[in-house]
Amino acid sequence: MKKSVLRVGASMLVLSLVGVACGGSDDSSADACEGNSKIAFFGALTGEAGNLGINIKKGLDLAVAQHNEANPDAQIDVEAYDSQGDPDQAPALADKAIADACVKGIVGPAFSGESAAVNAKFEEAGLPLITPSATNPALSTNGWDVFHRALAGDDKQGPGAASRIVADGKMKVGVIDDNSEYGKGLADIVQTSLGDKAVELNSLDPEAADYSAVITAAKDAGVDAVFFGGYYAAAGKLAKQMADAGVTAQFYSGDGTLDVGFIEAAGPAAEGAILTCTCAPKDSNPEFLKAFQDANKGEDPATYAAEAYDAASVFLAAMKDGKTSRGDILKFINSYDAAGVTKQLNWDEAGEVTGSAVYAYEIKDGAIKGLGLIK
Amino acid sequence: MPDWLIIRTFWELTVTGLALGSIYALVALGYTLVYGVLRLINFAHSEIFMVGTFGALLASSQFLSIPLLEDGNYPYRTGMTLIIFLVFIMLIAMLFSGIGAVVLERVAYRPLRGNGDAFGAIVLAFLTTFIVSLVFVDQAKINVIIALLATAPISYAYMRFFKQGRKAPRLAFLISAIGASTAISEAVGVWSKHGRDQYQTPRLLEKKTLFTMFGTDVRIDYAIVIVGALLMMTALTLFVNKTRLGRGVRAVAQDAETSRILGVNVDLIIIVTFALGGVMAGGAAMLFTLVYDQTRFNIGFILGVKSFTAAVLGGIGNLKGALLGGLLLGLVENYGSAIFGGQWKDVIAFVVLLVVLMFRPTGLLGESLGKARV
Amino acid sequence: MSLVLNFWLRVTALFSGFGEQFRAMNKWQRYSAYGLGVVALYLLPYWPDVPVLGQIVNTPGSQFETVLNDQVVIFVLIALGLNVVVGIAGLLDLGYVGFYAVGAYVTAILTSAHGNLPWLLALPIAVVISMLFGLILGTPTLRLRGDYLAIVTLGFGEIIRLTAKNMDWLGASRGISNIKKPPSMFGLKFGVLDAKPYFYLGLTMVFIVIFILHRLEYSRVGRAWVAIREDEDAAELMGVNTFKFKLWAFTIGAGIGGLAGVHYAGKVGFINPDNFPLQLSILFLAAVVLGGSGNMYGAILGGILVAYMPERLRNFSDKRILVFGIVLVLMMVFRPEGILPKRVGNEHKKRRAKSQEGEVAS
Amino acid sequence: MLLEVNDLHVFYGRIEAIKGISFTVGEGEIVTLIGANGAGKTTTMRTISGVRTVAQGSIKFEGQDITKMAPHDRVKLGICQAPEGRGIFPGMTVRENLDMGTYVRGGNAAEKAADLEHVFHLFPRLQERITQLGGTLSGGEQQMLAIGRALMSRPRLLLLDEPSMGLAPMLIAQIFEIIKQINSEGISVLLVEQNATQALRTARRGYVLETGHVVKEGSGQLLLDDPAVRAAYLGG
Repeated sequence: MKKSVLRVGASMLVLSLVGVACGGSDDSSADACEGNSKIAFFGALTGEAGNLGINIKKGLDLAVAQHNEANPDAQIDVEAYDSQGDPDQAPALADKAIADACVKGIVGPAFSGESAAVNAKFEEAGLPLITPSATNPALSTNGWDVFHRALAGDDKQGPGAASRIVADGKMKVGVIDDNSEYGKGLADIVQTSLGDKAVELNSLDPEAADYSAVITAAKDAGVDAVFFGGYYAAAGKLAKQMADAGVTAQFYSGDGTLDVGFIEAAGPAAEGAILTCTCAPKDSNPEFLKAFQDANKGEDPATYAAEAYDAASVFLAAMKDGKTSRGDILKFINSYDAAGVTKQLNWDEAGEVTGSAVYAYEIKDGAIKGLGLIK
Repeated sequence: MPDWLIIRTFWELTVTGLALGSIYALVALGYTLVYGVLRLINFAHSEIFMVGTFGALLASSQFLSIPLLEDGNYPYRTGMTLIIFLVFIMLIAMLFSGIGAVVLERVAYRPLRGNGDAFGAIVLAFLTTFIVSLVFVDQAKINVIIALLATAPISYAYMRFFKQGRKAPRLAFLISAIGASTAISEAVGVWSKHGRDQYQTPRLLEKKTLFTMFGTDVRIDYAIVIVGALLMMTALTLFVNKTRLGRGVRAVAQDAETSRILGVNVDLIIIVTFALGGVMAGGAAMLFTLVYDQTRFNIGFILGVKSFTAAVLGGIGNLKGALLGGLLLGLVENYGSAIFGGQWKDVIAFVVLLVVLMFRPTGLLGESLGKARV
Repeated sequence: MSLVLNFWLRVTALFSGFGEQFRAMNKWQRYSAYGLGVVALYLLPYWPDVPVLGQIVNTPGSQFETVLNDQVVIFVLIALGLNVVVGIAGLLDLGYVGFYAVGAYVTAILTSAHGNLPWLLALPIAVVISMLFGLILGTPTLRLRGDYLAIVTLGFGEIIRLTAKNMDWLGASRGISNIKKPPSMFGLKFGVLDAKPYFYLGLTMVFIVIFILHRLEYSRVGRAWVAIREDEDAAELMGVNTFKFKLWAFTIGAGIGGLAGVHYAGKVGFINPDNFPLQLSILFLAAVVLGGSGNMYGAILGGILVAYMPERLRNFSDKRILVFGIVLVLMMVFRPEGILPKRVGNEHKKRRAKSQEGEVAS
Repeated sequence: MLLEVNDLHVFYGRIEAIKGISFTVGEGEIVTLIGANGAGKTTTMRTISGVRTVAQGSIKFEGQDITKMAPHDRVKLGICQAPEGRGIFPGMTVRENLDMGTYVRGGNAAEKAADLEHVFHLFPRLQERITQLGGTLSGGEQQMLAIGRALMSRPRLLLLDEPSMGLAPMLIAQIFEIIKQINSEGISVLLVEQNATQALRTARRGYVLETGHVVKEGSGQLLLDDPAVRAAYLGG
């Protein structure tokens, strides 16, 4: 009996050594990918931020399905890495994607936070990525060669939003943010762009139920417009509580609010709200709209689906061109210049897409309606 | 007089702060009652509140078929009709939360007291098989069928285990509470494809100004929340002080062993305690949806932490303390936000708690259901 | 019928039997068992390549060795530290994530945001500062009893997170990036891709912490801790300065939490306040109690389970957290003292034997 | 027999506190259990009240087996206890404490008033203190309150656990007088005492408990005269 502990320990050790031996032999042949090449989705599919990731994956799926239909003998697979948008879970998933030699490119990471946590890994591994949604301006300042953004960053969106607000003739704009990396970043840019027309109204806690303190401050300041930097759930609550409190200021917000969830949360209070996004309206490309609807039981493409479609099609173009290694694909992307469904796809050194613009949207009759480009 | 924001908007902040504080206070009562009787932080109480908000949602949208979006007309809901609607929805919310709290007690706490019964055994057996079946297949319907089939034999085994009457240490209760809290909110979250969405609750009334006080408009929903909370709290105090079961609750809180010797059915009293806390949380949930028109699977977490803070601030185990703590916390948060900005709100709340506990280590009004003569 | 119960009893018997056997072995057997175990642990990253075992341990969908370091080692370190606070000294700490954050932030500040120190130098500073935080937070709060302490520590955890989130000097919600990595040593290169060196480093930290805690637990301090946990008033009456020893436990626990933070910051190179949410504190506590509060090895096991299971169970995708919650309840119902409960009886026996020896000697 | 305890075994965790004791209490009797600390007296009392579970053996009340009956049902049958340490609810007034005695029985206001009158007749001091909180009473007053509270339930069998503990000698005599008076009203009493002399003088019969066993039994006078009992419990 006594010895059984020893025996267990010894057998564990032997097994591990076997592992080392096997592992060694595995490593030498790890470069080659057996089976189909893969394009990976990286972002949240479940958890609280799941909705956004599902939109993106649908765009990716559509692009790959079209490719596979057109090229029966060069099938591509989609691999999904569900990080739940959590920077703590992301590294292990990123390493997994890197270790899978079949993964040739990443559509994602979807959020700025997880991007900051894992992009350095992709850079080191030379695994090219195109994010359809992470808009934090700082991401492109790290000198990552693999990094590409399929839409403009918040540093473009902020001034765009500000010029729309000014064009609407607003003189006193309350700027509120949700104190998140994205929300505060965007709100700060908008505030700077607005100059002395802006009134800083501090942050709110998006998780809290009651925003009355910040609304009281907005009321007190007598603003004629409010810009909110943050996500749709909080934006909906804010718009509704403002309306209930009798604040009539025009509501503005950014791409984080561009979701039907905003309309659901705010109800009638959402009417007339103006939102900005560097993403293109769903009807900017009728062909894509129709293909997407056909593939998704008539459902309209939601935010970032078109960008994800574009990102995927760049990878697919590279593969169609006969590029198989990650390095070749990266080179291909860096010199890519062609029209996508949302914009001209061509990247500068930092990975920012050159042909980009800021679009305005309005909530009208309970739906999101594109207003076109902001000049 | 200096022209600070806090001074200009003092009364407005007071009204909104009191409304939120009333909800904190009602939820805090649940923490306080359970703590008073079992010396247990019922961490899952926040989810009982959440269940209540969904009860209110069901009652208004399904049972009463009130449409979600209204264009500002509330024709059939004035006067008496409105009151009946409100009371009905509140009763349903209370029912949801009350039942939720009692089930929670019997499944997650009673077995730990060495007192598990068949009900707990069956639910736990169902959950066990459900989890195990997930390893093999992940399709809700099939999982449930497997779980139902295997429940009987396993609950029999669990009953045999319960017969040993093993009592768990205090920390185990807290972890069980944390587990139950996670499980309840996640169960709602994975319930359907849209489980994690933010749900809107129908608007029951037009949020117009009821009266003006100190130059501040007091909205009708805020007034209902504050008055409703005070009424519920009065009813609870009367129940605890004037009824036989209420006396039982106080007796068990002060000395459980002697209470048993005198013939108090302690298990029943514990159920009553959880039910009372649940009913208060249900009322709070309905009032919450009245003002904020929305709920979500994780709405309880932050509110629960705040309410627990309120309970401790006033003196946990003390009913009046819960009221005082709740209102105070609501006000402090609002004033603090106005002075320092909303991003510092929680910091201010916790600093106030800390300062109070430094000078009064058992909260503002001291501990215990009985000692301070609720 | 009672197949499950039977199985359960057997599984638990396996664990308890293991310990008994272990203690019954003689010295060289014990040390060789330790040695084998340690080597096997250092080889953990290679386990997925072992034929059958690999199938069982490997995490589907995420890289095993990264999980080992980023999740498991971090949780084990934290469980060890929190076990000192909760398990050994009996202080309910719901804000432990605060110390973890302090460790990570100090590292980030010193090596990236406001300094250019190497990681190795930042490590001791960060640990000491974490301990200082434990001291500063502990002094006013430890006078509070049980549940008041719980809410106050919870508040402190939140205050630390929110302060980091709202102060530009601490990177606000942007966080701090480009945190320095550990220097290359013993032929290990601490890069971006390979998680194995970090795992070896982390595992070594775990062993060092275990060694230190072992020394402490069987010292005068350790005896005082147990006395406080069992009956604080009685300990006070026996002349134990309970406050001092509680503060010690709090401080040491804080230091270990800080160490975990240092390791985390050095590994990921980027932190922001959202890495340190309140929920994490609750998860930490769950790990300690699940494994067996008061028993160092129980806490380790709890840390491993809580960190590893969600990754292992990736198949359930969205239902992971639900399952985790239910498992916590089930565990507490059927094994309330944790998987590896503290061995009160044996400890007492051992101590009594020791004290009698002492008497004979004097 | 009113109460029959037969071969009772009770465990505290793994420790067997009661190792097979048997005794009876007849209708209208005062019976006492005496013994040193740790002999198992209080455990026996709590087991009869139903707050400790029986491992083996049986308890019968008026011929009915109550071994597994819930505590509140036993109170309903007429078994009520004034527990060791008095068990006064510190945050309730004297009046509320007394009301707790009627918790199970219920009863209308008139009945309660009559019972209250009766208790105040036995313990006039309690009437003076009626609005005072239980926690503020003196030890003697608390003991009176505990006995009064038990009487409020209209018991058939009154269990008194160490009524004399911590009281001044004069008060002790008074308490025992009242016990006799209660008994004369037809209520049987099971009395557990460390103060063996007084207990045996008051009781008709007695049992001597030692580490969970009954080692001697007999009439009160017989045990008082027993040299071994004298040596062990009566101070010579």
